[in-house]
Amino acid sequence: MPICDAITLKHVPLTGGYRLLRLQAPAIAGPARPGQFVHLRIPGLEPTALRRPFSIYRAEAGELSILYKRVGRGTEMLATLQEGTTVSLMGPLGNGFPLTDGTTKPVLIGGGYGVAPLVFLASRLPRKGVILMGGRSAGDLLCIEDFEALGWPVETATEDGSRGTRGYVTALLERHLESTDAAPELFACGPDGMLRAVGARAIATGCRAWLSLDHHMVCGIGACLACIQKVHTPGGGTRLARVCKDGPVFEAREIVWKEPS
Amino acid sequence: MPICDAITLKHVPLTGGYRLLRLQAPAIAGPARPGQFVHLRIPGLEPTALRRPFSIYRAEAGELSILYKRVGRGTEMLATLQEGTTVSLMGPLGNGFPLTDGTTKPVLIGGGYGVAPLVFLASRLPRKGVILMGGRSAGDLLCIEDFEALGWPVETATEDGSRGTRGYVTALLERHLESTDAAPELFACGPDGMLRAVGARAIATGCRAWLSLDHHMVCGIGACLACIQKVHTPGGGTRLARVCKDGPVFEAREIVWKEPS
Amino acid sequence: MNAPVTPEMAVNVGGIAMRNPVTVASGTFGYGVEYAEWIDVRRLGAITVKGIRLEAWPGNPLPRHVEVPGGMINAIGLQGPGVAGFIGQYMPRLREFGVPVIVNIWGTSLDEYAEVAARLSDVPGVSALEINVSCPNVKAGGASFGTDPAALASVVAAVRRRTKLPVIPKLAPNVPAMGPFARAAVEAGADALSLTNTIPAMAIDIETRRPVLANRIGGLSGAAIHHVALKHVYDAAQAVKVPIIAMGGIFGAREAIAFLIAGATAVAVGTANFIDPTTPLRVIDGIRDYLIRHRMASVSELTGSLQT
Amino acid sequence: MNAPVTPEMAVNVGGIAMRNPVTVASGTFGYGVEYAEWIDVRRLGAITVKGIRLEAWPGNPLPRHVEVPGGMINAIGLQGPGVAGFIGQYMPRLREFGVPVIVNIWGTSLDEYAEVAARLSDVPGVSALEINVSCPNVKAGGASFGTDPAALASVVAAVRRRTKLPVIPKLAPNVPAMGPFARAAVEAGADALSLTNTIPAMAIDIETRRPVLANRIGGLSGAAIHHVALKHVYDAAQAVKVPIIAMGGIFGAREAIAFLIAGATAVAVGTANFIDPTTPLRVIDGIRDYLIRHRMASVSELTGSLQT
Ligand SMILES: Cc1cc2nc3c(=O)[nH]c(=O)nc-3n(C[C@H](O)[C@H](O)[C@H](O)COP(=O)(O)OP(=O)(O)OC[C@H]3O[C@@H](n4cnc5c(N)ncnc54)[C@H](O)[C@@H]3O)c2cc1C
Ligand SMILES: Cc1cc2nc3c(=O)[nH]c(=O)nc-3n(C[C@H](O)[C@H](O)[C@H](O)COP(=O)(O)OP(=O)(O)OC[C@H]3O[C@@H](n4cnc5c(N)ncnc54)[C@H](O)[C@@H]3O)c2cc1C
Ligand SMILES: Cc1cc2nc3c(=O)[nH]c(=O)nc-3n(C[C@H](O)[C@H](O)[C@H](O)COP(=O)(O)O)c2cc1C
Ligand SMILES: Cc1cc2nc3c(=O)[nH]c(=O)nc-3n(C[C@H](O)[C@H](O)[C@H](O)COP(=O)(O)O)c2cc1C
Ligand code: FES
Ligand code: FES
Repeated sequence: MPICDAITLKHVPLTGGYRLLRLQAPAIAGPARPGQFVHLRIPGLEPTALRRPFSIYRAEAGELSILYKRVGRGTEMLATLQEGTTVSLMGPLGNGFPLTDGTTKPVLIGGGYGVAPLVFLASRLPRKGVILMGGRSAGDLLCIEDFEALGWPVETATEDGSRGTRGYVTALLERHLESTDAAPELFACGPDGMLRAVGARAIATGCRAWLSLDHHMVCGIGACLACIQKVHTPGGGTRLARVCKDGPVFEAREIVWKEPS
Repeated sequence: MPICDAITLKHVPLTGGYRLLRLQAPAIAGPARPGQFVHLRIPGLEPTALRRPFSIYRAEAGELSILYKRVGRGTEMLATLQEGTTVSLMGPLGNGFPLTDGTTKPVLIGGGYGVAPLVFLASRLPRKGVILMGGRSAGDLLCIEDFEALGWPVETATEDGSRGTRGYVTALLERHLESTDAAPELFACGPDGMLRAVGARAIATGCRAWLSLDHHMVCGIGACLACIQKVHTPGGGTRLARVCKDGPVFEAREIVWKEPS
Repeated sequence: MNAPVTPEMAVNVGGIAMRNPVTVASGTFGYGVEYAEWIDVRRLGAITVKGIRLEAWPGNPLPRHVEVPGGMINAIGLQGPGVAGFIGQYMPRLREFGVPVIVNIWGTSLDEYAEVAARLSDVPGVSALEINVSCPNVKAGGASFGTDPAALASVVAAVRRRTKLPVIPKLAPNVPAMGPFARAAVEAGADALSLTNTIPAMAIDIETRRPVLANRIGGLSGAAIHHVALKHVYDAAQAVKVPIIAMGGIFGAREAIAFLIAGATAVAVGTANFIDPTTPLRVIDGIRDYLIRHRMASVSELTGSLQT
Repeated sequence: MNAPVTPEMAVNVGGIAMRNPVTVASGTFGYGVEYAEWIDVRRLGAITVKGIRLEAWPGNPLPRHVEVPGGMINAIGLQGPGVAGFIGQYMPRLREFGVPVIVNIWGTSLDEYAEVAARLSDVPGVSALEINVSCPNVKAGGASFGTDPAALASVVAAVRRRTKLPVIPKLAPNVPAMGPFARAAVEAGADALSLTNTIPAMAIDIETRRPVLANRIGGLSGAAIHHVALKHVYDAAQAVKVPIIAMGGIFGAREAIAFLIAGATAVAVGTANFIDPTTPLRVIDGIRDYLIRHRMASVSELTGSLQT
């Protein structure tokens, strides 16, 4: 698989401290599937710094984009990246979301930067669905126009009520599952707590939920075992899956949640 | 003494891979004397990287300039510094050259970036003299216009003969000492071999030679003892002087040269 | 005296014939197959796989790593499929690469070490056993086998008795001086030495006032440990004559060459694989370029060439 | 429950009353007077001066240092003016600062350690003796006093017998486990412990194939060693009850606070002084801010507060 030196085409701030980074990376953009990620070496960090994983937000015509939030020293440094600069990327990594066969109605649930892979997913799913989006406040709601441009209805919830329903995105999900007749299939990416809630709801409802986990990573390719997740095996046992290689997407029933500590 | 956050006013390439960096640093520029140096923290190196010492090339009207050559990872990184960026400086450090009383004729001998402090010196000495300048080739001869603007004659030597006399600057010195009637006083800054030769010649001739040593430094202020030089004491013994604090300028007779290894 | 255009890169490490002196450090290259999707692993001098004990082992809870200045601290906890799992799941693929395979083994008792060694001894494609002694000696109350020369010797001897493969103890860096350990290992039958492993370290989240790693303690690797490892390699090379595989903070040919000059016969790239998977190949090329530039006919001229 | 606006910063380290828990690491702050031109040294909790032996000592030839990733390696070689020189040249000035002075002492025999301690014992302004045991024991063939618990105990006991000042052995990091050393030191009479010193390391110039340092071997300090030191401090704090002065890679309040949480009572800023002389003051302010933010009444609440 390719390790690419990608040129930064565009790098712009969005709302709420998020940024959009567009890179020229045909070798990765070509084969990329929704839910996969790239492992990015951040220019300006010391040469011995680890790579950082970011979901693929868009991949078309040789271009690959990510959406990210400044949260620590790597993303702070990334935010200073000049257009024209070269960035080393490994990818596309991970399994990605299943693209389903069109018999179920996709319900996408995203929080914060978790909506990034869902935009890519919405663009590739065989059937339109709905996106339920949550965040602390209006600034954390990203990519609404992207979904609208794809013809997907967007429902929003913010914790502070500054846009959409006040509360968590999972409340939107509750309401949605109660009111819909179509067989829903859930696709979620966001904070751990949200994923757990979505997974629990899916199991209770009897629908499938594809959850993209956000574990800290080192190698990103399945070699170091830093990112393991205990999952059920078909035989009734469990095994330690690697989120970077066997995931990041798992069906809710597979995951053995650890006790909240 | 001040540790300044100095703003980069101008940063331009010169010939031969040298660069000029002009900084706004009134607290250091004010008290600075020729032969003193600043200890500079290079932005872009990891925050734990050591400072680098650079001679003061100019200090006037609150501005301080250095001339430097790209030789390693620190100066490579320094070369990417954008105008407007802030740089942490400690200084002015070291003893500097004596400004003499005008009874001797100053003969300045410089090689490579060693001419930088000599420009500053020429601008402050009470009496005009001559500058003998050496380098590998024409591109290594710096600041000729500076000396000419100060009304100092410039004699040059290059190893490849691309400008001035072919050979070492010390050959110019030989000739100069033979032909002059005035009581010369030497001021030299440059590679170790040049300093040794100048010192030996001064001792043989019976004139004084002020040599600015270029030892690797850590603290730059006399605390760590990384930069010591064995020197003779007036009593006939020796002591370990700190080049950063007790130097970098020593009179040729003080220095106990170690055997060339 | 013209130096050859292509210097000799092959080395023999205690019986392992390597086409060049560059392998990978155990635990940083999975079981070889993972990075085979990314680089041409057939170019490596050898492949060293992650630590294997007798039975499958789950390793530590998460978080298992933290990034720190100049490197990382890991507490993966030696998760692995056990000997049988390793042989079944990975050896077929590894054999196809046609590269010597060094299997890193561990146990919590002398018997376990010996048993793992015996089971791997006749497996086709396995070229040598690297003995990880930086793991707790359960009988001795959890102290590590690697930090007492006598305990080290007992592990090496136990493994030695049960295998004809080259035996390569991998020494721990958190010792006052490497000499006594190197000598103890060689006297007990080591064919070569690997050094060093990670340095025990700890990270604390000052906001929560908890250890960052679930295991509390982990091992520091990366650039931060290179110069410590270099001293250990030098000391070991002064103490014994067997070949040394050196590792610790190799990020390019520069560090690898320093290790060779200090006395190593081969080198292993570890943490750098995570950051740039092409590092081992860059190191191979860089060593070759260095030999050409310095007009050396063979990499063996570099080994122990330090002028002091 | 309102936390006080100004938390209590004073600590007592084995008898040294410090107005705050921040001192400087021996050898990185000269004799106090050098940095007095740059920062207000009267704000420090204590000043720890460079290692002193009986007679003046020239140290090592140049080069004495090399910059490496995450830090530096130094082989200054303990250059110093000897006890009499130190007392005459530096103590008058140091006394004026009104800050406790910790004198770092060393020797190459037990007698020398003891003699240095005795001579400093009644010097006004000297508050404590930090014993550097990471130097060669000439009688024992150059092995370090600091890497054998029995040798360590003998040095501590020898010094203890000749002084009434607080005795603070400074432990070496290149040991398998800190517990036995901490216990040996305390049983021999240590009032507090300093840890850690630099980690032995080496650098090679691959072009000349020579060691970079004239002394061949030096000590690694700086960010690279912080997490190794942190583990040692934690282990020592688990092993003994005496106060600990922690050092190794403190570049700001973050590392200092981690040391305190791990069990240190005070901290020392070393290599960072060279890069930013205001570091110790930033650390003092940063600890105070942290205490306020976390509503802690005293820095002593932080000491050993690790949740495990
Ligand atoms: C599969 C996957 C996809 C991701 N997609 C995105 C995305 O599209 N947009 C986005 O903004 N972020 C995404 N993240 C999270 C992103 O990797 C982290 O925000 C980033 O690594 C933080 O780096 P830092 O240096 O700024 O933070 P620091 O906290 O300083 O990083 C320290 C270390 O922790 C790791 N780390 C910190 N936070 C996270 C996190 N939330 N998840 C994983 N590792 C973390 C870093 O990689 C680094 O090794 C994704 C993570 C994963 C695992
Ligand atoms: C008093 C004094 C004045 C100086 N004035 C100038 C000047 O005006 N212009 C200029 O270009 N250079 C000057 N130098 C040399 C300058 O400090 C080095 O070129 C610079 O430190 C190299 O850093 P680097 O990271 O690029 O090189 P690297 O070789 O990567 O540096 C590694 C280490 O070696 C040290 N080092 C490397 N070369 C030298 C050297 N020649 N002298 C001292 N330390 C060195 C660095 O400071 C650093 O700690 C002066 C040195 C001294 C001691
Ligand atoms: C994530 C990780 C896992 C490791 N696992 C093992 C292991 O299973 N067995 C072993 O002997 N060493 C293991 N090591 C140590 C490395 O093999 C190597 O000795 C060490 O990392 C130093 O080299 P480096 O600085 O190049 O990484 C591991 C290191 C890392 C970083
Ligand atoms: C240049 C230098 C000189 C040192 N000199 C001494 C010394 O004389 N005595 C001593 O006990 N430790 C000495 N040390 C060790 C430091 O006191 C400290 O223990 C070590 O550097 C770790 O702290 P740091 O990482 O903050 O530098 C020296 C360290 C450096 C970098
Ligand atoms: S990050 Fe290495 S196995 Fe997943
Ligand atoms: S550089 Fe520290 S004493 Fe000169």
